[in-house]
Amino acid sequence: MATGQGDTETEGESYTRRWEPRLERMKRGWSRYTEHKIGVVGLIILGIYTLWAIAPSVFAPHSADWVAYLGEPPVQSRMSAEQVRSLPHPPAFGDPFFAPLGTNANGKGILSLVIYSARNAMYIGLAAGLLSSLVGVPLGLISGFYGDTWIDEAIQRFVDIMYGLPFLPFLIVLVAIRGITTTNIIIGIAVTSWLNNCITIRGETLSLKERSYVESAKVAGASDTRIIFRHIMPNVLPISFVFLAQDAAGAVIAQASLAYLGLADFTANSWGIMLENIKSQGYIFSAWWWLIPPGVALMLMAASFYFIGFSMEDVTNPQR
Amino acid sequence: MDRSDDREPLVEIEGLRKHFDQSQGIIDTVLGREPQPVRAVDGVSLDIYRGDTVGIAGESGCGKTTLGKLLVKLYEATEGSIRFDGRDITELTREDEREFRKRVQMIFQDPFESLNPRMTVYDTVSEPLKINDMVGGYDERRARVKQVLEDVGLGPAEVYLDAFPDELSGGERQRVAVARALVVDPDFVVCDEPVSMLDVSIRAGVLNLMKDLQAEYDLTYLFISHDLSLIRYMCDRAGIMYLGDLVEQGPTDDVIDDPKHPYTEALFDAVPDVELGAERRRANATGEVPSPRNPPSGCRYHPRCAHIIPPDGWTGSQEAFRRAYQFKLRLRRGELDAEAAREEAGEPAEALVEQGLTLDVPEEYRSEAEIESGGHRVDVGSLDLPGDARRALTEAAEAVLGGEPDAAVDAVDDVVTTRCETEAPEPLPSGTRKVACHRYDDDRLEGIGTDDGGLSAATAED
Amino acid sequence: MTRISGTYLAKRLVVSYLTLLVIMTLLFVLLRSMPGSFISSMITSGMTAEQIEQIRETWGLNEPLWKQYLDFMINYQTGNFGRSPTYNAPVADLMIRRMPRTLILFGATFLIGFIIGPLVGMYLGWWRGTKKDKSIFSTSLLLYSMPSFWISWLFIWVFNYEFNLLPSAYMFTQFPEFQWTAVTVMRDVLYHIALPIMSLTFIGWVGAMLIMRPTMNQVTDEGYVFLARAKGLSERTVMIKHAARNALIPVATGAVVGLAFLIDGSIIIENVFSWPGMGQIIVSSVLERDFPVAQATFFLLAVLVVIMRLLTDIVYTYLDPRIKFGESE
Amino acid sequence: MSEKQSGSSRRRFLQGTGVAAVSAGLAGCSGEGDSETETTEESTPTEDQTPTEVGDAEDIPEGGIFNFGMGTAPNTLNDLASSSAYVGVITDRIYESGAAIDPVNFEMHPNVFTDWEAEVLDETGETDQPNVEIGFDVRTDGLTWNDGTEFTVDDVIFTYNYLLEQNPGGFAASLAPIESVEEGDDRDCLMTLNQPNGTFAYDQFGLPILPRHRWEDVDDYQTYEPADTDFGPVGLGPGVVTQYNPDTSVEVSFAEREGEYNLSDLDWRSEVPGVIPGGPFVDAMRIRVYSSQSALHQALFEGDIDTLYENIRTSRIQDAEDSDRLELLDGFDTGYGHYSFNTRRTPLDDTAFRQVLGFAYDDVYWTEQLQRGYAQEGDFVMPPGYTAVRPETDSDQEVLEGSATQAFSFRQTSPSVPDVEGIRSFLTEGQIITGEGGTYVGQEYPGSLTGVTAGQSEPKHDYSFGSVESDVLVNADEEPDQEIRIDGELLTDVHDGPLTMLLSPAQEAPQTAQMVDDWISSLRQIGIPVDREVVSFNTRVQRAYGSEDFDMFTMGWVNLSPFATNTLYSLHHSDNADDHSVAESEGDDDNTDTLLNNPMGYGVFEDAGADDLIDEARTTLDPDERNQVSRQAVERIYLDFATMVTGYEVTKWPVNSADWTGFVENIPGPGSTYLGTQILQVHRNE
Repeated sequence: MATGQGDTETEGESYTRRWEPRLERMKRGWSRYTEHKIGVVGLIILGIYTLWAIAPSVFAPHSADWVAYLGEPPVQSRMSAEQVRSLPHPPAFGDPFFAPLGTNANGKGILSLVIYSARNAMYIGLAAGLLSSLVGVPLGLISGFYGDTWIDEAIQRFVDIMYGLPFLPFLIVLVAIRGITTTNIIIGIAVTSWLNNCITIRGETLSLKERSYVESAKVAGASDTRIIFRHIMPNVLPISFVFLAQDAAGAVIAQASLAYLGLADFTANSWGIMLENIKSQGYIFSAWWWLIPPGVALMLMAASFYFIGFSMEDVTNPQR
Repeated sequence: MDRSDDREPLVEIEGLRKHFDQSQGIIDTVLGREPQPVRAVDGVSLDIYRGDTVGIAGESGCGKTTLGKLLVKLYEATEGSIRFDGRDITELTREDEREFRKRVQMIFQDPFESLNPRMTVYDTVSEPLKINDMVGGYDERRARVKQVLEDVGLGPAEVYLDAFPDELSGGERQRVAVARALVVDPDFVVCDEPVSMLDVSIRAGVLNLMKDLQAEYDLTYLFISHDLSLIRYMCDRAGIMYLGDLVEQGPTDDVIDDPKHPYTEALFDAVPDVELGAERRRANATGEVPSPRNPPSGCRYHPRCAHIIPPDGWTGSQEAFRRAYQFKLRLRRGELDAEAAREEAGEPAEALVEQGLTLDVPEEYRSEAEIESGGHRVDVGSLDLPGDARRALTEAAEAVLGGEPDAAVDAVDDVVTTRCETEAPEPLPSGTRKVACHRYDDDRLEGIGTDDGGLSAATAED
Repeated sequence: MTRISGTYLAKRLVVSYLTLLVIMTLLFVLLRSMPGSFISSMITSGMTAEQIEQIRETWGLNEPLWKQYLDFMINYQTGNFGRSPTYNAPVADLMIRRMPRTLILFGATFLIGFIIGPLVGMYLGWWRGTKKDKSIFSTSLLLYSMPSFWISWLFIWVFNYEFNLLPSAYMFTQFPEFQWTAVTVMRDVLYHIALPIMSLTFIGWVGAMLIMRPTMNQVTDEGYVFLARAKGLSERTVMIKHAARNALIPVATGAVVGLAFLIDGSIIIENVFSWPGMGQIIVSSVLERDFPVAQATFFLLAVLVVIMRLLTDIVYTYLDPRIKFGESE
Repeated sequence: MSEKQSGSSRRRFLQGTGVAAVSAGLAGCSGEGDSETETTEESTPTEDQTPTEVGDAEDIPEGGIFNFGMGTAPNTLNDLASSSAYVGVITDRIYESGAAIDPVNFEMHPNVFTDWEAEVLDETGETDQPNVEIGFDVRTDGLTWNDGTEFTVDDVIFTYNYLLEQNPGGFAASLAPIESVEEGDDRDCLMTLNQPNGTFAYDQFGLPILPRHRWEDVDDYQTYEPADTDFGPVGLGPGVVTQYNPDTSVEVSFAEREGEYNLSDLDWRSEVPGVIPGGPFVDAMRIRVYSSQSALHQALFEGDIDTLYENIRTSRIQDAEDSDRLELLDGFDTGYGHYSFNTRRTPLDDTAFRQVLGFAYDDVYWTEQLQRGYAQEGDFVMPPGYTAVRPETDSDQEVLEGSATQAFSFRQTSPSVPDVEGIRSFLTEGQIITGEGGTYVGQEYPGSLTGVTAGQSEPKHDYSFGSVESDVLVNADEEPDQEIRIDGELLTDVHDGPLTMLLSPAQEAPQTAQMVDDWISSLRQIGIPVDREVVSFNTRVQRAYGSEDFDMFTMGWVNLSPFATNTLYSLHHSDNADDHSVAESEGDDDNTDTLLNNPMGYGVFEDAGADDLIDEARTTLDPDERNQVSRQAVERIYLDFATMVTGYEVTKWPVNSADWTGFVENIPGPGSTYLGTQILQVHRNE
């Protein structure tokens, strides 16, 4: 009808024109995000961890199998009794070996272990966060969309019940039933942490579905699916990303707590296990170079998730 | 009347009811508790003719928005029927429903809420086209959207197409909302307070636009508003809603210039600017709107009504009856303050009667004694209260003071009765309109009653 | 001002009770799905089949599972928690002994956390976006990210190992030589509880702050705050008297979340500080498959959570008269 | 070895949390101090039957409170119902038994019973063994219950009959042979056993004597809680429980004991080197319970406690040595750590294959690196401290050091690198260490010490090596170049999946986990598909001892009998193994979920077992002869290699030597098994 104005455009142009505004919008969102310094800091930290996780060998001074005095495997010799007794060794810079954060009681370099453990923490954090979002968001959406029906009631009662099961002990039981592997820990964390997602998403959905744009879509004949996916979901997703970030942080800390209680896969390189080792081997008060780095690494990873999460909340929340 | 004769009604509403169930928990179900629904729309009948603009007015909470949403099938009616273009919309086939969705649209009150913040103007406006598969390709659709945007005054459309709602002003948003409604070229549009959230300065623009579009798109409007001046400006016909029902409907000018139903009257009293220069008054109605969960019996307006009808044998004045009825209501609700009465000087029963006979109305309708006492007492002597009524009241007051509320109610029940309380009035034609009020029962049957000289507004002329 | 209606309360109580029943069922199923049984440590080489059967009978393991389940559900209705095989004592005694200790730790932490948290949250919410807010907020997030056992170690290191200022174990002096008076006992407990509480609250207050900050920020935009300001009241008065009161509501509901944090925290903290409460046994009872004890601890914690949820709802109504429960609008 | 089981007449679990950190440098070493001491006649008591006044005791300063720390709470004071070693710390101060063992020479001495005599009867009971009648006298003079009640012979008869009736799980093994206990004519009491038992003084006389006036009314011992009674547990011991907060602290007072206690004054005590008669000298022993090893050690170094249960953890040894206040006492293990193999499963049914598993175990890595020298290399199923039953006795070889004990030591090409080729050819050439001398994988073996040979003389299977095919090895970091074939088939086909090692979560034993890793790595390099499964202690107990559903698992034993026979019988005799071969065909009478102590199934099959030797040792009354047979059994078990002894702990027991003295050193389990001896003689420094 209105093409009479003579703007003949090619497929490609029309495609770019359709997407340009979205890109523009993302750019604006990004610039709003970058107003939050902690968000940027969080991204930078997470970025470093991501690099560590992808290519630890580039950043770590040694491999995770490196052993003080003996070097990289394959090792053809043994430590002398004296050498063994010098472990855990405080930071050393070339004499008798290079280990900037010292070693643990087995002669592994702390810095290398810290860097190699990033992958495990990233994996647990993101997987558990994603998984709990995957459970919590759809349930919250369904519960909210069918608010005040038996579906909603059933889901909410279920949430109530899950709230009654304390998180950490419940996790211990789950891990005890399913065995101590990283996967099971992730599943356990996800099973216990989707509740908050579900409740918040439900509340949000309840209020969104009363918005008149949803009603006007209904008037136009939109189906339930279209309303959920086109109208409610996009408005809920930002919050669920916030929750994903917070869940990821919670998962990283929960994994450490499990490790402290001896319920983590000890063969994995992980900060929690490093801390558990310093406890079980009894060097808490005598090897600060072993005690501090894994804790700080853990703290920074959890914090970076929180930083990103809360900055995103500010960005997605139009309040301010 | 003349218009309705030569045209088929586009929308026919008959006995429409919509009750919202309070959410029923498992426990309630188990215990078998009766739900007590909110009667949002309760027995509305209305015909809307093609090309008309019908206004629905009423206080907030009277059910007018629910009525609007029922008309566009956002809600399913509990009872009654809506026929659109001759078809009952509750029994549409899938195909018919599609057709219906194209022909009926709605414009919502709050433009800040009615546009999805994550969709561009283009996405929003084109959505009904997409859903209903109305226009072929992307380019065609885009052209259609542009045209409608320009029609609603958002030109050049290019500027707006890719904008997000939060980049637009309220007026622009509402124009987008209008465009979305019109993009499918509908026949019937429900406008739910379309300008109430807009700045006064831009209201006129939007309203005029809607008027223009009515002609251009050949639209029929249902215009919902609490603002009577808007109704008057926009609508050919108007309906007044009270507690889920239409109490009066007819040509706008007639309804506004000559309100027949006491509620309409009170409503217009409440609006100072209906007639510029007219004396500003407040509604002569007592109390507040009752809960739609438990509406009064009979005429729903009767507890507040200034023209409540005395029983046949009533020898006193209508005002005296109105006050006596208030006494009875207070008695039933247990609102009579025996303590306060005891503290008053004089006979406590007397004081209680005086207290019970007060009217909770704006100052200009109060008696002198009431004004003096700050609304706590009336001078019983100055009231034209029949003797038996007076005795019954005193007896009741004594019973209350004696701690026997049931006996008190019994004492007045027989004396202070009214048809308004027991019989629900039917909306009966009265001149150019339909009015649901017992005062016009007689009017239709045997002419206007003679005993209602107490009416403050102009009486019905035919 | 509507208060909670009786029927609403009754309804909530019934729902809470049903919820507990389901939780118990879930508990039973979960615990019994764990491999192994406490009986392992009781059966020894050379025991005859009858002896083993007898042990099973003593501990009720010879019954079919559904019977065990029924017994469990019914016994709990009458407050009979059974007998612990590992402690060789009625579980109820164990709980009565340990529950108060945990509640002291809970209570103190809760109190401190929910005083500091909302106060800081109030301050940050009020001054949202300022430098102060940003630095304090990001610092508190850092604290929030610390594993509780790790921060406990750091505290023990500093306050006990290095400077020997505070004890790192027990709730009070074992074998005390001082006179047992209310004052000395109180002082002794305070002395011992200092480090555990420091460790828990160091992280714990952030939770309450996180809830308070945004709501506080929200109420600053509300009309009544504007009005109060317009009246010429001082910032402080407006902040505390007008804004904070209303912002407290979500904090009250957030208390349930805080409780969850406390339960997790206390498990860790009790283990670190030899605090003889529930947190210590909940882990060991699961690991040792001491079902009666595990069931009871889980159950009591669940009761605590359910009661807290109920209480917060009630507090909610009192804080905000606009909210009515079980009342039609 | 974080978790251990005790193999003595009482089975006691050290609960999961207790780190049994191995300790003590090899310096000052094992068995040397008293290795010449032979285990002497213990069935007949030494002459002295009456307490004597000990002159020394008068010079010993009395009084003071000895503070003791533990990392696990004693959950009950019911000695019968509990199998916890931590309960024993308290109840062993309360209860006494008929005979006592001295920790230096491992002789049995009179205690509550003054003397005894055993006679083998002609008649046989239900078993085919001849019955034995033991007459013994009871010390009633100068001994009262700790609540002041008079002690009578009747209490003893009551005790045995009560125990026989109730049959508490922990005592089942010792009670099983007892036919009856009744009043005697010549002797105070007569005990009838249904079979000869050379070590009855240790086994049957080791049961606690219970006061009739307390236990008479206890219908079910399992639910009785002495802590709930007004006095607490009543026994013949020197202590009374005066404060009991099981979660945090317990006080056992010696000063407040009612009535007389004279068992520490017995003459034999003054004749045992290092043992001081006349105790206890302290007023009380106060026990504090900590929730973690860190807290426990922290308390030790802060001076809150004078010593702790069992051992100091390795990481604090240096701190203890640097401390002016603390002294580390040397001691020995009373058990051993082991990896055990399920001989019911192919290829673990073949001795040759099992021996290869030993070749891959890097002992030096374990003792020197992971345990920092505070562990000894393992070989026999008797710890080095129990010299009388070690095969080295009566030979020229030093304990632990001789080459005959090195038959299965780690075979390496260079330090810590397994000799893959050598080990592979051991298998492919069909070699097996039978007890004959020879060179095996490049290492000399002089032949067995006692002359026994392994049950198998040649391998059961034909081994070869081919391309790597099983998933475990294909994906292994070790990247082996070849994989083993058993009778031409892949191990994963023969065995239905790779061999699986069960081990505990590394929470308190990271070293064990590391060692298993290293071992598995070596095996994979050889081409043997092995995997690992982490399961909790309880699960492992159930899987291994209950249902025998395992390939290999790791655990440890403590508190083994120094007289070997009982231990050998319960841990390595086929009587204590489920025979799963029967399960498939006839009923499962022989297969129970009972926790039998021989999960390996050792002795169930003809080609690996020491049943005959163990049976012989058990019924041999002559101690010398018995020990000799025991030594043979021990070496046979070694050669058959159903269980691989991975090491013994070197115990370093920390004590506050600034304030206290009088401890015995160089005994097994100075801070655990023989803690009683220490408590009886600890006293203040001058």
